[in-house]
Amino acid sequence: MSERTITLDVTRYRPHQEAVPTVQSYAIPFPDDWVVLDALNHIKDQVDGSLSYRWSCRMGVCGSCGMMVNGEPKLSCAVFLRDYFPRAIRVEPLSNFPVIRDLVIDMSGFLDKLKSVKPWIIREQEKPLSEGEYLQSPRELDAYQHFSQCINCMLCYAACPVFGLDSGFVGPAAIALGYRYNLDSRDHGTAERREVLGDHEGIWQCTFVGECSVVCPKHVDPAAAIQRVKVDTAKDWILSLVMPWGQR
Amino acid sequence: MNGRKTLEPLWWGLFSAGGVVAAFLVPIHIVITGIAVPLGWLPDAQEIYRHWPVRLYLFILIALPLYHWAHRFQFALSDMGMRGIHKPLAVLCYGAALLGTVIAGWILLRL
Amino acid sequence: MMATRPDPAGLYHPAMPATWWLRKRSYFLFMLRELSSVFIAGFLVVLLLQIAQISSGEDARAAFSAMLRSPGWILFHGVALAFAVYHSVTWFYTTSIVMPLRVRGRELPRWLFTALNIGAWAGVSLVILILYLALPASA
Amino acid sequence: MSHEISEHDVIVIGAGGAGLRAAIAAAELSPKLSIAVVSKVYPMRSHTVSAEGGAAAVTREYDNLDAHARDTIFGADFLADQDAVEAFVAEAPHELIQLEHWGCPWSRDADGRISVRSFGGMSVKRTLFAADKTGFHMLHALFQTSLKYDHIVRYDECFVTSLLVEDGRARGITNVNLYTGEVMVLAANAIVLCTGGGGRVFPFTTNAAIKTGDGMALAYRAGVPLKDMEFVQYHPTGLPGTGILITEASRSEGGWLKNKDGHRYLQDYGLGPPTDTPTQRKMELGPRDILSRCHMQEYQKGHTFEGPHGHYVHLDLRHLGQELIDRKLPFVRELVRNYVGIDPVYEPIPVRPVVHYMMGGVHTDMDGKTPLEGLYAAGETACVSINGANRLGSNSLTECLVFGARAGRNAAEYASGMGTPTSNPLAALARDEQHRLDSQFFKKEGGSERIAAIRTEMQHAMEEGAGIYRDASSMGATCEKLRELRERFSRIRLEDSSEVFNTERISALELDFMLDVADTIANGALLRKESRGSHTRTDFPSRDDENFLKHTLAYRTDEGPRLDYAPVKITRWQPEERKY
Ligand SMILES: Cc1cc2nc3c(=O)[nH]c(=O)nc-3n(C[C@H](O)[C@H](O)[C@H](O)COP(=O)(O)OP(=O)(O)OC[C@H]3O[C@@H](n4cnc5c(N)ncnc54)[C@H](O)[C@@H]3O)c2cc1C
Ligand code: SF4
Ligand code: F3S
Ligand code: FES
Repeated sequence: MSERTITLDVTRYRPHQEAVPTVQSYAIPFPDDWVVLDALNHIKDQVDGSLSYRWSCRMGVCGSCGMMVNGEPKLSCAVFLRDYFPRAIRVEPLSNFPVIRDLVIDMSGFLDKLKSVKPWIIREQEKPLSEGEYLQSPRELDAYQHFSQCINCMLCYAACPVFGLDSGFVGPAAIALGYRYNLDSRDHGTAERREVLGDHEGIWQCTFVGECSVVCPKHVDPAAAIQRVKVDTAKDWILSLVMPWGQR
Repeated sequence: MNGRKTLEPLWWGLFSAGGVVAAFLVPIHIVITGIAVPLGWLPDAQEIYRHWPVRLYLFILIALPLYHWAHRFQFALSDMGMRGIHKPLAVLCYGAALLGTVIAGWILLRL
Repeated sequence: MMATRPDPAGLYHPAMPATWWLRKRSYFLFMLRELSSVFIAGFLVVLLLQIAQISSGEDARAAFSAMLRSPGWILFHGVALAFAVYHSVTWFYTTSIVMPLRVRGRELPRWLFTALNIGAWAGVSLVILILYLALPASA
Repeated sequence: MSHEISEHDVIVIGAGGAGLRAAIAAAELSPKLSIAVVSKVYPMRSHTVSAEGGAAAVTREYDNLDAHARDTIFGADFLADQDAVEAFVAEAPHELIQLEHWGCPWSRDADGRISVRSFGGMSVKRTLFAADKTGFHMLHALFQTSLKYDHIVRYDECFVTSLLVEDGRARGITNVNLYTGEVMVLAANAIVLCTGGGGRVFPFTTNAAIKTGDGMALAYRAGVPLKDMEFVQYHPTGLPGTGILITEASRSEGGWLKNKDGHRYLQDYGLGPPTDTPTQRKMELGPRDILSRCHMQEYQKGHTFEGPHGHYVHLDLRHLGQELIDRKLPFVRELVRNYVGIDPVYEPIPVRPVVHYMMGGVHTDMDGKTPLEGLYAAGETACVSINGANRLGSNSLTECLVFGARAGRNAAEYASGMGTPTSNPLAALARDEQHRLDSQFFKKEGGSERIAAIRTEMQHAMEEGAGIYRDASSMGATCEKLRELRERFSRIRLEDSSEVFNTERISALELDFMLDVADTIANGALLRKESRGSHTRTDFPSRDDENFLKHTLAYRTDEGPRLDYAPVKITRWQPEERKY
């Protein structure tokens, strides 16, 4: 197989040793079918064992290998070196997040937010398991299915300027996952989730930049989820004005 | 914290309504009163503004997009680095839209 | 509950400059979309002022109309029109995302929804134009 | 240096399908219990996320528990414990419905019921699925559900380095907190190991980077035997080069395997006759061990394609049509488009056998209990055993649920009977472990061996000696090579001395574990002088029930594994010749 050499300019950051990140360049010979992650693994194994980054599945489903590749948030296991060659590739940690080390970002904030939107089935009345499954038609499944495809890769957060400006913003993936449960025919938790989704730091911060949906590798379309929650919330708000006695 | 107690659904609802009005109606009005009439391509027919249905229409045409502006403008400013003063900005912008609504109503009533 | 978190002291916090929207085309277009509201509102204020002149007498009215004929104001309206059209198109597209039309359970393709709206918009504009021309005659 | 000790009632190590299910089961037993979940990656990164095809359970009228049990035992080449299999098939439906109640987006039939599909070696359609991302959806449903229990305390990105055993009881663990580099000590009355498999001891595998057999090595070092480690499943359809899996579901939906002449070669190996629509247990729906061997024979006959990454055959989906592929196999299409650059709607997919699953693991009974008091295990890291010599596809996700729940519940019950853990004696054990880590890894000076070099050599040795076809001489060479690598490992060089997110250290610790795991595989294989399920020896080509209808148990000694054997439990299905 033909081998060419490409330059990777990788962001390095060693906490407690340096105040700001630096850039280190590596020239990497690569075969045609290598992804950016392969190059990083090559560096780690053969050139510089101190480079840190996260990865696991190398097939675009575990969500751990998100990085900025030439300024765009990407899964590094899903972008090919050949598509950037012969130019150098800039590899940086995902934007908008605090950096722990090299290419590793702090996403603990997201895990708090995820929990806050209650991403689990909430029911008024549980059906005993012995009575079997809740029936759900393919159409009812369709209603929420693509919002359930989120791999928590954080690319959308890296693309969202609102999150960049305000790390308190609940943000695209977490809202989409909350909405995914609202849309599930088995769920009764919409009102409960509204407390967080309908808060200022929830949907209302979003100015519909829409980049979150553009970069999402799983076509979750979080931008749509957020706007639709806005519509639902506004509708219910009006209803509660018109029928203040109504229990919704 | 309760979503129902903030006024954001109201402002967002008005913003959306304003956005629809602006999208469907405003361009042709710019063409008519801002370009075609001044350039003499169309007659200047301001007398129609006195019709009551037209006044109502004008009220909607003018007032709602003000909320659309207020909403977007205050967010744009805070996105451009004025996050610290987001609250006063919001008061100022929505306040201006409210004031604009009152003035528009007053002018259109007095025609 | 999470028992382990990064040590905050070691984290590097990148700062987002106020000019972030100049760094990427899509962000810039977003900002233009948001700022279109300023031109739309500006135009409507001018329209309102123009209407206000009607009750201030013929002289004031004529002076205002004359003012609008100046190249500066024509230019302003030209720019406002460009922004307004940009607003309309982006608005229809975003509406296709926010409130998709479902036909037999399937969402209408976004481009189609947008195209249909643009068609409706052209229709509405034409009706307004016709009314503008027809109403004075009927009065 | 003294360690602060965090006390919990139950510690679950691993947050994949088995670990999360165990944690929830323990949490549901009592809100008073404190359940720690320790994982080296965030839970949703666990390897369960990659599982594609589905999870088996009897949910339809036409099916019955005995049929599922028989298929499983037959597929296992009679090495499965039949009492465990019976418990497994009986609880499987309940567990999968439970997951449905927790929100898993199972694919549905028009009447709203959960859909089922065929799977290799299963006699009827009984595999539930969520498109071809079953593991992904299961893992996220479990993880998101686990968030609602406040008494589940997660230690994310913490790498467990040892089990602390005191007075013959598992009493706690040490783990490296990746964020700070410090060694933490957790104490509990019961510990559940759910650390997944170890496919990464081989060079070419469907397994994710994190699958390094840590839990097996942890138990092994704590004196617990590893069972049936010689049984390693090759999946017949991985992508050459990357090893990315093309799910068996692509064959159960009707895909064909073809050699370079376009011939559906499986019919030449007794799996025919070929039919246009799939027939259960025939042709492409045969079990994985047999299909992988057929591939190798085709290769030996010169009937395979040759590519930059070795020999391969074609998996042809073209006749299924775009509509079906998009509805039932969207992920296959996405993967093939991204990583091979072709569209399976129009072109056949190049595939070859690839290491996929470890039937063996930590020796447990049906309750998930290991011989070490207080230690439980479940999921791929455990060997109950229901998979025997060859696992049937779609049984392992279900296994994670059934035995995860059992282990979690039993551990919690055991722990609540024990009162508050007194953790003083652990301090000394923790000090020893800290010392070991410091001297061998963290503060190690000098050294010359590269981690990657040893790892690569180990992987190739395993493929050479413990691949699809095995014989005494190549296995002997592999065992020898492993001894050499173990020795060289003591001279590794670590370049990164920093404390925060030091992944080089983790790689070294993983390699340390993998060398142990590899050792048990190769030695177990060498001594099993028969062919059974996935273990095929050219020098002993037939099954030998007389001498080898028994489980291998590997115990750790300083000279390498000491092998012992335990009987297989037979209840209602007497061993017979395995023919499809
Ligand atoms: C590509 C692929 C497809 C598959 N498809 C199917 C299928 O369709 N049907 C089916 O039934 N089976 C399938 N399988 C098999 C099945 O997915 C696995 O056997 C199962 O998911 C294993 O789950 P687990 O919970 O045991 O382990 P994992 O999901 O691997 O989780 C292991 C956990 O342990 C943690 N861990 C490991 N070591 C340590 C340590 N030292 N310290 C701390 N934490 C640690 C990890 O962080 C992780 O959280 C597939 C497997 C692969 C590879
Ligand atoms: S919504 Fe998309 S981009 Fe965002 S975390 Fe989920 S998968 Fe990633
Ligand atoms: S990019 Fe951000 S602003 Fe909204 S639409 Fe997406 S969350
Ligand atoms: S490594 Fe799992 S998504 Fe890239």
